[in-house]
This record gives sequence, C-alpha cells and structure tokens, in this order.
Amino acid sequence: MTVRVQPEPFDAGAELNGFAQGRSDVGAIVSFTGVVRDVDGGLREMQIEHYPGMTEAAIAGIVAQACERWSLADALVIHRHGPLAVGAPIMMVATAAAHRVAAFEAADFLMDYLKSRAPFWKKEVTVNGAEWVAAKDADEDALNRW
Amino acid sequence: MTVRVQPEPFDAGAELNGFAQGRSDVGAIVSFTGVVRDVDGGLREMQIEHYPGMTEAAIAGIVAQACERWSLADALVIHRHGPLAVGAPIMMVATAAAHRVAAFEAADFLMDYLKSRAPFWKKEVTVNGAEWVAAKDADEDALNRW
Amino acid sequence: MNVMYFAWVRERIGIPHETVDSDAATVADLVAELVAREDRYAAAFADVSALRVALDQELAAFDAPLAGVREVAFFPPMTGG
Amino acid sequence: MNVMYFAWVRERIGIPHETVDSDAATVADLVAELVAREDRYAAAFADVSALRVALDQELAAFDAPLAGVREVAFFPPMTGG
Repeated sequence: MTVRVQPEPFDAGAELNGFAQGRSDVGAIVSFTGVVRDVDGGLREMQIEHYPGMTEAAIAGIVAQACERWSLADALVIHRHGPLAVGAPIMMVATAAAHRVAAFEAADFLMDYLKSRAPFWKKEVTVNGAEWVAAKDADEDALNRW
Repeated sequence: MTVRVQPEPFDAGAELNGFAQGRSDVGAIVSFTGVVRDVDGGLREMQIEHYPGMTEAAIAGIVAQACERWSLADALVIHRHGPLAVGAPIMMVATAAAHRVAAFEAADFLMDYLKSRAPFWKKEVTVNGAEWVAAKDADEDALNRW
Repeated sequence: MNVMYFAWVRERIGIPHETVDSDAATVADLVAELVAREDRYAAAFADVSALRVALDQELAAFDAPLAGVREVAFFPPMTGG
Repeated sequence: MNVMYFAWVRERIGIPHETVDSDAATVADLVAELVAREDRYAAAFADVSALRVALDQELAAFDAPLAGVREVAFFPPMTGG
C-alpha cells in the first residue's frame, strides 16, 4: 500500500508498471488517472491547496478501508498539490485484486472518498480570473453507494 | 479508438501513457489490466485460443457501443492469444472521458462484454494436466447490468 | 460451407475446420447431420445448450436459417478478458 | 489552540492560521467568538452550512466539544480527486 502527496508530476505509466509487480495472486489491476481538463478553452492553470498532515492520514484511512473491504493485494494513491498546467496529471489511484469486480469497485470507492473526504481544494485560474471549484452534490451523493 | 489482438506481450504502462495524449477534453482515464493469476501454485501456463476475424469485429463493435453510450474521448483494447506465462498481462482496456463516472462505467462495461462476447477461450495448463476454463454464470449475469 | 470448431469442440471433433456440403435449413439441422456422421461429432454436440454458434462471424441462435451463410462456427461460451 | 483556515475561508480571513485563546466549549461557540471579532471573520463564517471543520485533523461536527483539542481547521467542502 502506497500513499504519496506531492507537488511534483508523476509518470502514470511507470507507476502502473511498478505497481503490484511480482505478485502471483493478482489477476486484475485497475487504475484511474485524473487530468487537468480545459473546460472552455480558457483555463490557464489549476491550483490545489491541501492540509498537510491531515491529507496523508485521511487518504491512508480510506485506502486501509478499501484494502480490507475488497481484500486487495495492493493499492496506490498519488495526489498532487500546488499549481498544475492544463493536461497535467492531478492524481492517480490503482488497485490490485484476484478478480476484476473487486479491483473495479475498490478503485471507484477510493475515487468517491478521495474526492469528498480528503482535504484538497481546487482553484481554477481562467482568462477571466480565479475561482474556487464548488463541491458537487453528486460527489457527496456518490458516497451513499458504498 | 484502438483495438489490437496479438500474441506478443505489451507494456501496460507505455500503453497508458500513449493513450489519450494531448487531448484537453479528457479529465479521467481508467485502465484495466488482466494478468495470468496462479490459482493454487500449480499453473504452468495459460493458453488462449481465438477466432481470427470475428475477434477483431466483435471487439470493435463493443468499443463503438461504449464510445457512443459514454461519449468517450478515446478507448483502447488490447487482447493477447497463444501461450501466456504466469504473471504475464492477458489484456488491457483503457477509457478516456471528461468525467470519472463515464470513464469507470465504460471500462467496466467493456470488461463485462469482452469476457462473454468476444471469441476467446482460455485453457489452463497445470501440474495436473490441461483444462478449458468454464464460463461463469456470474459473467453472463454481469451483462444484465448494462 | 466452411464449418469451424474452437476450444474443446475442436478437440473433440479433432479438426479446426472443414468444408461441409449440406442442404440443412437451420443450424440445428446442420448439427443433426454432423451428429449422425460419427461418434466424435456426437460427443462434441452432446449438449448444445453448452455451445454457442456464429454465422459469418456473428453470434446466432441454433434455430437460425443457414440460407446464404458461408461460415458456421461452433464453440463453448467465451472466456476472454 | 491553533486555528487553521483553508481555501476561500483562508482568503476571506486573510491568514492561514493563528493561535486563539478561547474557553469556547464547542466549535459553534468558537465560531461565534471569531465572528464577533471583525468583519472578515463574519464574512468567512456567514454560512456555516457551507463549511467543514476538523478537530486535530479529523472531520467533526459544529456542535463537537473543544475540550483537549489542540488544532481546529475550517474549510469549504473538499474538491480533490
């Protein structure tokens, strides 16, 4: 189980290849990569603020929950903070399990919980100024699935 | 949209990095990698037979359906055939969309359909002999979700 | 008409494909003709509910008509992914 | 007690954290004390239903007691992932 919170970019492909290597009990690996998306062609930069200390603890708690509930062989979460360019990777989740259903569900669960329970805040800097991204009701509702 | 059916191994990390590159409309990328899993420490090799021609057409049909239903920016399917060693990658699916729900659902759908509707057959060669893998009712049932 | 066999169907019949001259109206009629031929066909088609069929590379039902079909394939349920 | 502010709460109050001497029994009492101080606090806490609070780095409710708490953090709903 790996959790990293960092300002530096990461190489999603290299992380995927390094993940769950050499385990013969793994049949399914799911990864999610979040990327800075240009909404209307006007995004200059995304800024991510976080709460050092609480961030790592909150993510570790969510990952431990997922590992137990879906009997994961391994799990990985990387989340960046600081200024991010359009097209840059924001974060990544990977899960490894014996079967595909567990790997898919656990990755989906991790994303829902990270989105609404890990202390990160996104600010979009556009050609028209900077604005904090508002939380979506749908993201909060998504937690009720689990 | 990319579909490849091949005996050669592939590099899941390199495929993930090459996928959906340079598209500013993508916020979410999900990948699934299937790996030859050693069930009881007795697996020598996995053999995959397929139906050349029908395989490519069936996969392309399933991918086109997913792209339309979830408005995917891009989708990738790689599936191997022939003899595969324990721990080797069997196949890979990747989806790219604006938002995470679409990317997750489309990848999940692709896996369910590839498993039961693309003409591949797995044979496990163990220390006790060779046996064709039986289709699971759960895999057929999974299609009813969509 | 080209008839193809995959996985354990291929192994039981002993060949991957063959050309069959038949006036069978449906897939089920063709299966009946093959079963009547030899024990290895009877063994392969003993339980058609355990089998799938594709006509010209598209999945079909056992009561589907064969008119105009060039390629018939018999195989067990798929297990890819 | 160390009080921290994040995202637009931090921007409205103008500082990322401060040491607050308070006998407030609950988070809500502490918020009332801060709001009474200056307009920038009143602006930040105008609608507490739009805010979240963490006590010693764990999410808590606004009626949670502050006894023994060393670090209180106020912030809008999270938007990571």
